[in-house]
Amino acid sequence: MNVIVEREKGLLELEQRIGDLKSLSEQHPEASFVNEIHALEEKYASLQREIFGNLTAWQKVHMARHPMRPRATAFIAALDEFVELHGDRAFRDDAAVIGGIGRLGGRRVMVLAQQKGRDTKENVWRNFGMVHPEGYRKALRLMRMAEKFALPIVTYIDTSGADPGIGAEERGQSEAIARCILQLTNVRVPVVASVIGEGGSGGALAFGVGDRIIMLEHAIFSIASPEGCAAILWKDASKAEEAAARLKLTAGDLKALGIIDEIVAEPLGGAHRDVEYTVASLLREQGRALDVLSALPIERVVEERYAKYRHIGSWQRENERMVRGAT
Amino acid sequence: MNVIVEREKGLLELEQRIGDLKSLSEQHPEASFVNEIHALEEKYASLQREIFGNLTAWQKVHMARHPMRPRATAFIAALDEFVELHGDRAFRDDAAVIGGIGRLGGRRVMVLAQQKGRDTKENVWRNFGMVHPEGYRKALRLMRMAEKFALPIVTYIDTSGADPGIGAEERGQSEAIARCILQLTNVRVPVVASVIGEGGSGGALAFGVGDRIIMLEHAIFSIASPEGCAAILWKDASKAEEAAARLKLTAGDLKALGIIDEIVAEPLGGAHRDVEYTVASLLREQGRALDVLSALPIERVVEERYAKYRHIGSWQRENERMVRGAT
Amino acid sequence: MPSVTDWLRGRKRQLERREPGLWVKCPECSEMLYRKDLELNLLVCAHCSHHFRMPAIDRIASLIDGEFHEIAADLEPRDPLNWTDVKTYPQKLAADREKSGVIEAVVAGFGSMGGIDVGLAVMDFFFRGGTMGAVVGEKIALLFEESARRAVPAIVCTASGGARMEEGLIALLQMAKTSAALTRLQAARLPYICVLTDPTTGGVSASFAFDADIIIAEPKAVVGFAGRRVIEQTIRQRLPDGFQTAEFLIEHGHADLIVDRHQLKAQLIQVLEILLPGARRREALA
Amino acid sequence: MPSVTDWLRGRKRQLERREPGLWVKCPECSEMLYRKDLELNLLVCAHCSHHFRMPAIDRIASLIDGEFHEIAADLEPRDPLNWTDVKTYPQKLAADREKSGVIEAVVAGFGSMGGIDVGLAVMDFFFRGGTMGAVVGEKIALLFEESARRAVPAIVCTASGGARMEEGLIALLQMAKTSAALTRLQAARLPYICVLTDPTTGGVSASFAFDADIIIAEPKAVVGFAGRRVIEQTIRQRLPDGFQTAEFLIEHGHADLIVDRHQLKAQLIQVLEILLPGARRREALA
Ligand SMILES: [Zn+2]
Ligand SMILES: [Zn+2]
Repeated sequence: MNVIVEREKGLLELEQRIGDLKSLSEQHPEASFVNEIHALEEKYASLQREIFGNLTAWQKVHMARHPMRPRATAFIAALDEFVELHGDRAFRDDAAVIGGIGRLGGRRVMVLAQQKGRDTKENVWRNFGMVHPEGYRKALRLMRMAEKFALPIVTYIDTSGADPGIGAEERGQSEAIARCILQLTNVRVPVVASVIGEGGSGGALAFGVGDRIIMLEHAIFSIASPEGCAAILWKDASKAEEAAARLKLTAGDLKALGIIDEIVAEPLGGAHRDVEYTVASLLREQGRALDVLSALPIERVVEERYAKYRHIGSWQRENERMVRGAT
Repeated sequence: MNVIVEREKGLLELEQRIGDLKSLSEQHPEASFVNEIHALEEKYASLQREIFGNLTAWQKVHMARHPMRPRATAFIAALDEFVELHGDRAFRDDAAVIGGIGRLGGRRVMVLAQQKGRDTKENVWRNFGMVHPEGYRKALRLMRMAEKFALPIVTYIDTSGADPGIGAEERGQSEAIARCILQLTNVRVPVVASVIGEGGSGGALAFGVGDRIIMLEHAIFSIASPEGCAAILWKDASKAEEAAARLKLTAGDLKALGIIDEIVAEPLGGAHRDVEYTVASLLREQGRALDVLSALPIERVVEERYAKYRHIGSWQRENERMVRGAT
Repeated sequence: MPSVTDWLRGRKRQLERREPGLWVKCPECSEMLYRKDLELNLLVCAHCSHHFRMPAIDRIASLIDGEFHEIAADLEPRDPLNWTDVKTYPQKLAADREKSGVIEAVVAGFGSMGGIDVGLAVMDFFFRGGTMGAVVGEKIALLFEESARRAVPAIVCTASGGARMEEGLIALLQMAKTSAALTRLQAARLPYICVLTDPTTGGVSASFAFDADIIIAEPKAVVGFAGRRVIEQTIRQRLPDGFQTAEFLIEHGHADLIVDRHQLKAQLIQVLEILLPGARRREALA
Repeated sequence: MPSVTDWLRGRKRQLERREPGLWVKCPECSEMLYRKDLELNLLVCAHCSHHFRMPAIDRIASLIDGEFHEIAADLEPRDPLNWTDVKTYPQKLAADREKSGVIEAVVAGFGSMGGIDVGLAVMDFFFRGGTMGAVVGEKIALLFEESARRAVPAIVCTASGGARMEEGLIALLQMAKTSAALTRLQAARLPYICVLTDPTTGGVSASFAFDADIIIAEPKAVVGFAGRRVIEQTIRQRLPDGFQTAEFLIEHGHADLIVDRHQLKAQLIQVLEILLPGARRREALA
């Protein structure tokens, strides 16, 4: 069960009661419910702050997986223009990836997005946002097209990770992910990547290498799912909550580590509480990043991207450890 | 039934009788069979000249399809070195294509070959030399590798054509063939293509664009199989022999049309009568072509290749026809 | 419908002779359609949206803003193999010129589309089944080269039974000729869009058609390398419905999008405007 | 076996302590093997050819002619996430240093192979399951950059459980770091050969491993992205035998060739001699 959905229940009940009271007061203007409504609204606001004011890593994991969370399609729908381009030209069109050309606030862009479904039927079609090799290969084809036509690349990341299935291994998902990452490290157009929900493992990174990495406030970006991590390290999946905390997978943690560039605030209660606001905020931030990058010579953009990735991760010399006596 | 195999039967009988007589004369040195042997040998030689001295197009089609005809592996085996490289990196390794790096008379080369089987089992494995999309994609990968490492490309063509099956269409053989042709038209290394057996349709052309096109004397290179052509134009596959003659698919016809560059002579009776000689002859010719091309700047090689293909096929102006009164 | 040049009008008059009947039966829904209405509806059935095969001239008129400057208009095939089957090759060509109103299976030239200068070649299935011989190859190659020279995108609408048998290997090698010319356009980083229309098979599908940057297919268009009958004879079973259709192409990853004929011009303009950094537009005439 | 540098000899002595038993049981054929014989046979079972997992140091000794000049030898991880699970990250690292005789999961450097100068990195599964953190990423990146600078080919022998959990997203991003560095080698058109050894999975397989020009796999090596157990738990069925093995890779088109460990050095030399126009060879020492 999603812990955020659980915690929302009380809120939704209150919302319902406030709504009922409001329509009652409209039907009976003679009776005054002003005080009652006010009291409930105060209670609602304080409960909301209590629940959402300071989410733990584990709660953010569930926020990122919230069934009502806006999908990539919500952001794509807000572009000025979008023409979806299908297919890897070899095997299949993967519905877990939406790719195409369009305009973001007037700017020409190539869009590459990972798309989860909203209901069971769409999730089966979209493979729950788990990209198959042909989805990465579609993305790779479009990255090359973006380079050919000097279209900056904008990505939306929302996947629990690569597909753990037979077909994905048979058709070489390792190679497919590797080629996307390689291409993004030196594609000669600006790349702005945004994590909007779950950014899981290599599957996310295939769309997550760029000049600016933006995360929604409650999105996560992680080497592995907390459950997977706990299973590996503690041999105990129930330690997932502890793993989530240790993995430093929240936007705040990753900004502090210097790995991501921007955090886009979500409405109190999460992106799904005000999709329009969330979408507009992220698009504004993406547009800003594109403007900064487009003003630079592309050689410099690619060089700075190289330097950035080249310097991720620090180390010490053997003798430093010896001196400090650390073991 | 293969018409060449039919015609060979009398020859093989004579061969047998000569052999028998020779071993008899070894066992019985007292009896002299010299005259008998000599007579049979004369008969054999004259029959051979009669059968093979002037093959029709239709007979050459059957020679090209002869079950004992040397396959690409015979030529590859005669290279100084060969390291087979497998796979398209996406779907499957296609056994109808053998690709790899090696040395031809000391020269570094990338080899791309279409391979038919020798027996039923090998033919099932090799798909009778009909290349699947992943076979073309393996070849495409290796063409790019050849360009990266400045390895001249040597191809061996021996296919009845592309695979007329469901999977081949599902996985986009049109696109796969198109990409190979496109790549060969401007790959920045010399390309020497050789038709060793059947050169059928687009499937052959995917390996058949290059700076020098060499054909074995009895190989064919055709827009379609004579049977297919007859079925389309006469609605009558039994007109295949006539179609073969009209299609100008023999090495001699194509040299006269200026479409191929060299013809390598086969032993009387066909390549399979002396595989070693045939292989050595073709490799020598390929080596010569490589030496000529390698001595030129690659820009010039690619330009000349462009000019060559750009000028294949002539036309007339509408008014020329009007003037001549042709309809 | 946008205006066409005198040349096109002349050709169109020729065409009007080709099928005198006033009514046409839709092969998909069997509805009887009034020819004039059908042509005004871009040869799309008003009842079931079936896309009829479209002559090159109608296609050009439906896509180009105004004037269309045809290139290599007067090229005609020679008869390199002295071909005869039931008829001679020149006899067949003459009959097809008469029937189709075009003098070869492709019409190529330059014009503007929503104010964007483009090179456009349209194949005509009514001429020798849209097959590619030396002249088709030449015109397509010229289109690519000339588009590169003018720095404009190229669009090709395909409709073809493949390479033209009567020109033998010379026809097959047009696959290489057109591909070679395409590399000029690619080197100039100019967009090349292919519109696959019913049917596109053989040597055309396996060369410039699938080399495009963006591949658009008309609804239900049949596109593939091997013909349906050949495959059925080989595998000895009936192919599933929808095999090798535009929808099949999308499912299997081979085309970018399916566009209804009524939206085609607008869709092409939109794609070009996004792909071209500062789309070289003339004052829109459409 | 070829001679090794003092450094390697020193490390090797350290290693000799690691498993004191004289006899080893082959997990494939259950034959009892005398450890000394097994090591002389490059850790390949003489009975069934089972390839045992090979420590980086033995691998280097088996491939390099003579001296091996290690780079970044003294780099050690920091603890960026202050990680603790059942132990702290520094505790785990210390234990693995002791156990494996190496100070990180990859050893990288330069030497010659049949007289050809090469960059070589070898991963060591006995250190943290060959997982990639910042130090592994750094050494691989340095290898690519430095190979490009020296104009020599690079060879990487992989053995890895993927990105290292204890370094979190920093570890995952080493996939991008190593890929970025690889582009330098590619731009210089120098060969990069990857040798996949048992096991190679996760973030290593999905980055530099499968970006190689030539991909060689050791017989029966398990290579894939997702682990076998994870897949079986997800699809709720047992995977077929041979799934994700080297032979599976060849069948599905993902590897160029399978090479027995005894032929590996000769095969690498042959490939390099063909790929390099005028192989920069030193006097062969092997
Ligand atoms: Zn209809
Ligand atoms: Zn054993």
